[in-house]
Amino acid sequence: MDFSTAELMAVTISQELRDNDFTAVGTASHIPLCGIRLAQRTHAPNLWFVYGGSGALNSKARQLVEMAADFRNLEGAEYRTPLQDIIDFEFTGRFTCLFLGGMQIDQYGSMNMVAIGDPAGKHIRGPGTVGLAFTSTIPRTLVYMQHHDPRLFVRKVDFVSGRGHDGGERLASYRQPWCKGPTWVITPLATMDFETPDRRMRLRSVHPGHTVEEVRDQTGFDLAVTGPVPTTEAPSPERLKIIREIDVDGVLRR
Amino acid sequence: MDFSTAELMAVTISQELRDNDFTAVGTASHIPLCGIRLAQRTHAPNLWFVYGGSGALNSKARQLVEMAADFRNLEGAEYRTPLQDIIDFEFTGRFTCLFLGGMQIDQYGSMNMVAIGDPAGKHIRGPGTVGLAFTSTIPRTLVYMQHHDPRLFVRKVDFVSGRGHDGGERLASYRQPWCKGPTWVITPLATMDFETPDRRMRLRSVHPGHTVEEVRDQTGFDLAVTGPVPTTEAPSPERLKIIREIDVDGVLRR
Amino acid sequence: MSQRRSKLKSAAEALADIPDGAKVLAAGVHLSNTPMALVRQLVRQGTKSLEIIPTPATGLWVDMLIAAGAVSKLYVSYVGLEFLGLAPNFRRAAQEKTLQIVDVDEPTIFHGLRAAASGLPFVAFPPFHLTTDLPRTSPDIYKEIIDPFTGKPAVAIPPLCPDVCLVHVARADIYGNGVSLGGRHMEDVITKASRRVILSAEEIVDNAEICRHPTHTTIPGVLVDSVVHAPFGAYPGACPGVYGYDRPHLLEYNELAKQNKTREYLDRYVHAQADEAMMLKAIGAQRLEALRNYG
Amino acid sequence: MSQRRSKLKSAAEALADIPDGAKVLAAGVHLSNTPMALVRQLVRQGTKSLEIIPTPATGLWVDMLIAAGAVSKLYVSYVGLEFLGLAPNFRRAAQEKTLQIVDVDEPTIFHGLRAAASGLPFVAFPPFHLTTDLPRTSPDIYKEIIDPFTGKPAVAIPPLCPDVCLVHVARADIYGNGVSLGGRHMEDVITKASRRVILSAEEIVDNAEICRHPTHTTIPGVLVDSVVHAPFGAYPGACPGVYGYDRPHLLEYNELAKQNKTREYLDRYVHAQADEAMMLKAIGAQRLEALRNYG
Repeated sequence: MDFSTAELMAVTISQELRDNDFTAVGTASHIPLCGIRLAQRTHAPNLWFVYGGSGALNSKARQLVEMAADFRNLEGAEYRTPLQDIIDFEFTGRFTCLFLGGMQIDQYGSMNMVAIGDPAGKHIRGPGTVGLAFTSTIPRTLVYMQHHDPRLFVRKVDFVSGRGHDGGERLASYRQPWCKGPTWVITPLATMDFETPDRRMRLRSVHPGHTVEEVRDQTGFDLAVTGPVPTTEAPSPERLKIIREIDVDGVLRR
Repeated sequence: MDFSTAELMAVTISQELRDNDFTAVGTASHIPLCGIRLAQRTHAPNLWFVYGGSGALNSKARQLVEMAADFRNLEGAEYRTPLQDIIDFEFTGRFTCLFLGGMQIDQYGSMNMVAIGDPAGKHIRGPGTVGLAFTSTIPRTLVYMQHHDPRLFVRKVDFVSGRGHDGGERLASYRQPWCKGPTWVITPLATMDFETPDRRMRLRSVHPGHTVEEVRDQTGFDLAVTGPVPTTEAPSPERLKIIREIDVDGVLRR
Repeated sequence: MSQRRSKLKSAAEALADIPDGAKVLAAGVHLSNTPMALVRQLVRQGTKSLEIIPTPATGLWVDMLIAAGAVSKLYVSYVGLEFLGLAPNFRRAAQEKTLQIVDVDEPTIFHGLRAAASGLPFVAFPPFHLTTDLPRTSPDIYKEIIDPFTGKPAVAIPPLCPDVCLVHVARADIYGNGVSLGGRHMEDVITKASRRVILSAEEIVDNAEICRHPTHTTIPGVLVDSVVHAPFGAYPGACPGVYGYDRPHLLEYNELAKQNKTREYLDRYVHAQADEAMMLKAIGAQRLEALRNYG
Repeated sequence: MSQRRSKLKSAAEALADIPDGAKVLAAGVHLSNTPMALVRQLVRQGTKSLEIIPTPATGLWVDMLIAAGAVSKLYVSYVGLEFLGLAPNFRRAAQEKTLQIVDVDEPTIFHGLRAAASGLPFVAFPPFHLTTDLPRTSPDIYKEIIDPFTGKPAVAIPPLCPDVCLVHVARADIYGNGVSLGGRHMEDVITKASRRVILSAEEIVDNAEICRHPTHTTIPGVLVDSVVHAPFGAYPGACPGVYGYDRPHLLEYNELAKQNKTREYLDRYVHAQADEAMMLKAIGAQRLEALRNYG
């Protein structure tokens, strides 16, 4: 069965989620959103999620809208989560995982949304840190990147909006005790984790049609490879069917 | 026209309130409540008030109920104030005045709701401090006492739940800058203020049928008297009529 | 594909593993929306040595648990029976020093719970509590500190973290989404502050009904561990929008409590009734239904 | 007997005395419920040197005020145009250093406003911000302190106190009681945190209608200074439960902004239109009404 990269990513994301997870998505998150709703309809019926600025808890919106804050996402929701609750769920680790990303990510999973270059000097300005500091409060940070190239995957970020695994003992002591930091990364090319002794980014699977070499070429640092790298599992027809019920307008196939 | 002491107190309270005041009443507050609603219907149409644990803002409940937290008080209200808001209004001085009282009050207006005697030793236990510390945050604390006798009006309270004017410079510096502390007292016998050079309780008016001597006898400290003491103004027929529309069951006449 | 799990349990099942010594909070303000069915079940099962963190204005449930010998420590802002006056068992226990009392006040309980709800290490107050005797008698709660931005004095108070909270609402679904008809008092803060949340509801409704009005839900199910169907679960107090309080019954409680005979009350209405269904039968359907004609 | 005072004013009257240099916050999240009619009036009247405290996720109004030359200082958590990408005028001003930027984040803005709303001198966070570069670049906002209860490190952040906030709702009465149909995002915190509150509403309703459902009111009038009747007051953004956003109009804004021609946009839609009624006429009634058929 034919599928798009976005559909593959959504299905792969769903399999990374667990029953009883509590999560949220923000702007530009069609792919994680479809993954979440697929998980709810397959192996994770007890997963709860908040849909961005709309505050919809467990939205059942009939169509994928382009703005997470769209009030149409309240359709079929169970609660209108105010920002107060969202921030409390972040601080206290009640959200078991969150989808975060950035304009730069480095080999230890630190992310940057503030500036490429020196913010005090010449730089390219980003939208701001928003919730990236929560990489140090959320049990599992799942990194979702819409692109995979050496300008995004850099050796060292120019500004630490959210810290990865390169903080040493002192910075690790500032993390909430339940927090594991970034644990997983998905891009249009591959999935990665941080399962090396020094917690560096490691290739976990390469999406169908791509190669290990290609992924390493598109990564601006030495991406760890330990042993043979499997191909990311293609979506089953059952899962694709559900994804297309959620994504009724075919946004993920554009 | 005939009126009860409770009705006299309610009308007198209404005249102490100003247009644009923002206030609240708690438990056992029929008399202040009637005073507030009378003020809204006469000289203070822009007064706002929260009715105790019901959270009703500007309640228009048809009957006086015995519990401030009664949800029937939400009838005709404009908003359901959660406790979060009430406490924020207290801290920030948005409530311009509050009706507070205690099981003891002393000559400088300090009040006690914790214990008569030594809480670490032999004592009579009170219900607890609740909101009395707000005498140091609210612009004007209006003291409402249901009785007037030497056991309530004491030289010095056994426990300071809320501070009056006896703190000295250091304690005064802990007050919010907009806070004037207790400014006015009403009892079944008289009204009092703290308009002496050393901010001691001073007799302001004696209710009809009572005398200065009687009030001083019923006060456990030397109640200041400066000049002739007027009689508290009797309620006008117009005001009594409105009070009895609010207090339709005649609770204040029992 | 697996099924979504129901959280519906009996009161006995829901409360079974609350250990002796747990920190317990029952929501509600005065005699409104207090989860009395759950509190009675706590008495029935004989849980002991509880540390009670009450809401800032409450009494009946605390007074009853004290009479049942279930309380060893109590935070106090206001513990009383509202229009009925003081809480007799609380007063007696305080005077006889049979429990540890920590005197605090309304903002301290509220902000202490909010700190727990928000994951904050402590809360900085303006220094006005220093004008009272509370920091002297509760030195573990009030610490004078310096505001790092202004250099001025401030007061730090610690988070208050209940192990379990009990909350009553008008309606809930089996996943824990609850609707209080009288709006929120501070149930949002309480449920986030507590490690476990046990929700009782007058009525269990379909999830589809909840989903029709997501902005009406006052407690999101994601915070709730157990749902208990408890008709008249706030009795003898009121459930906003559903029924009023039972005044004669409250007077009966108060009279017995004043005479130090709350044991008689508990024997009659709690211990003699194996569960809440029997308790309600003992009160009588006609009497209960009459409470719905309120206002 | 005196009459209760109406707070209803024109946008020009309501905003007239906002001085240059004021700290301003416009509520809303992304393109939802942002008080654009009031923001356009700020542009029309040429207020300057504003210090902007935005909500944690916003952009259009900030980008527009920057293009109008009205902003001198800006707190940033997320400033962008959501699905349209970055906010071009913000990016340009940041890179060219024509305004002062204070980099913070979502919880810092939220808790800073909540501290102002609650009258707290500062807020103590767990120390996780120390793992980021924010304390280094915004040292006035993040101060390392010691938790007096545990001796462990914590981070203090200051209150954020807007001089004035602008808020848009679906319905309001002339006394300022407002109802947002999409529920609350953080308007409760914003309105309590601000010295002055200016409320715009799609529809002005009778006070009696508000009083029928007190639990539906999301903003109590006691906090509100002025009420402005502003149909399509969130345009070109969405007003939850009333209308959706105007996508082609947003694209037009974005294209001009990317080309550094926002002046053209402002001339056409703001300066050339003496007020909002004329602005809406310029957009066209048919086009506006079509936005109501949303979803």
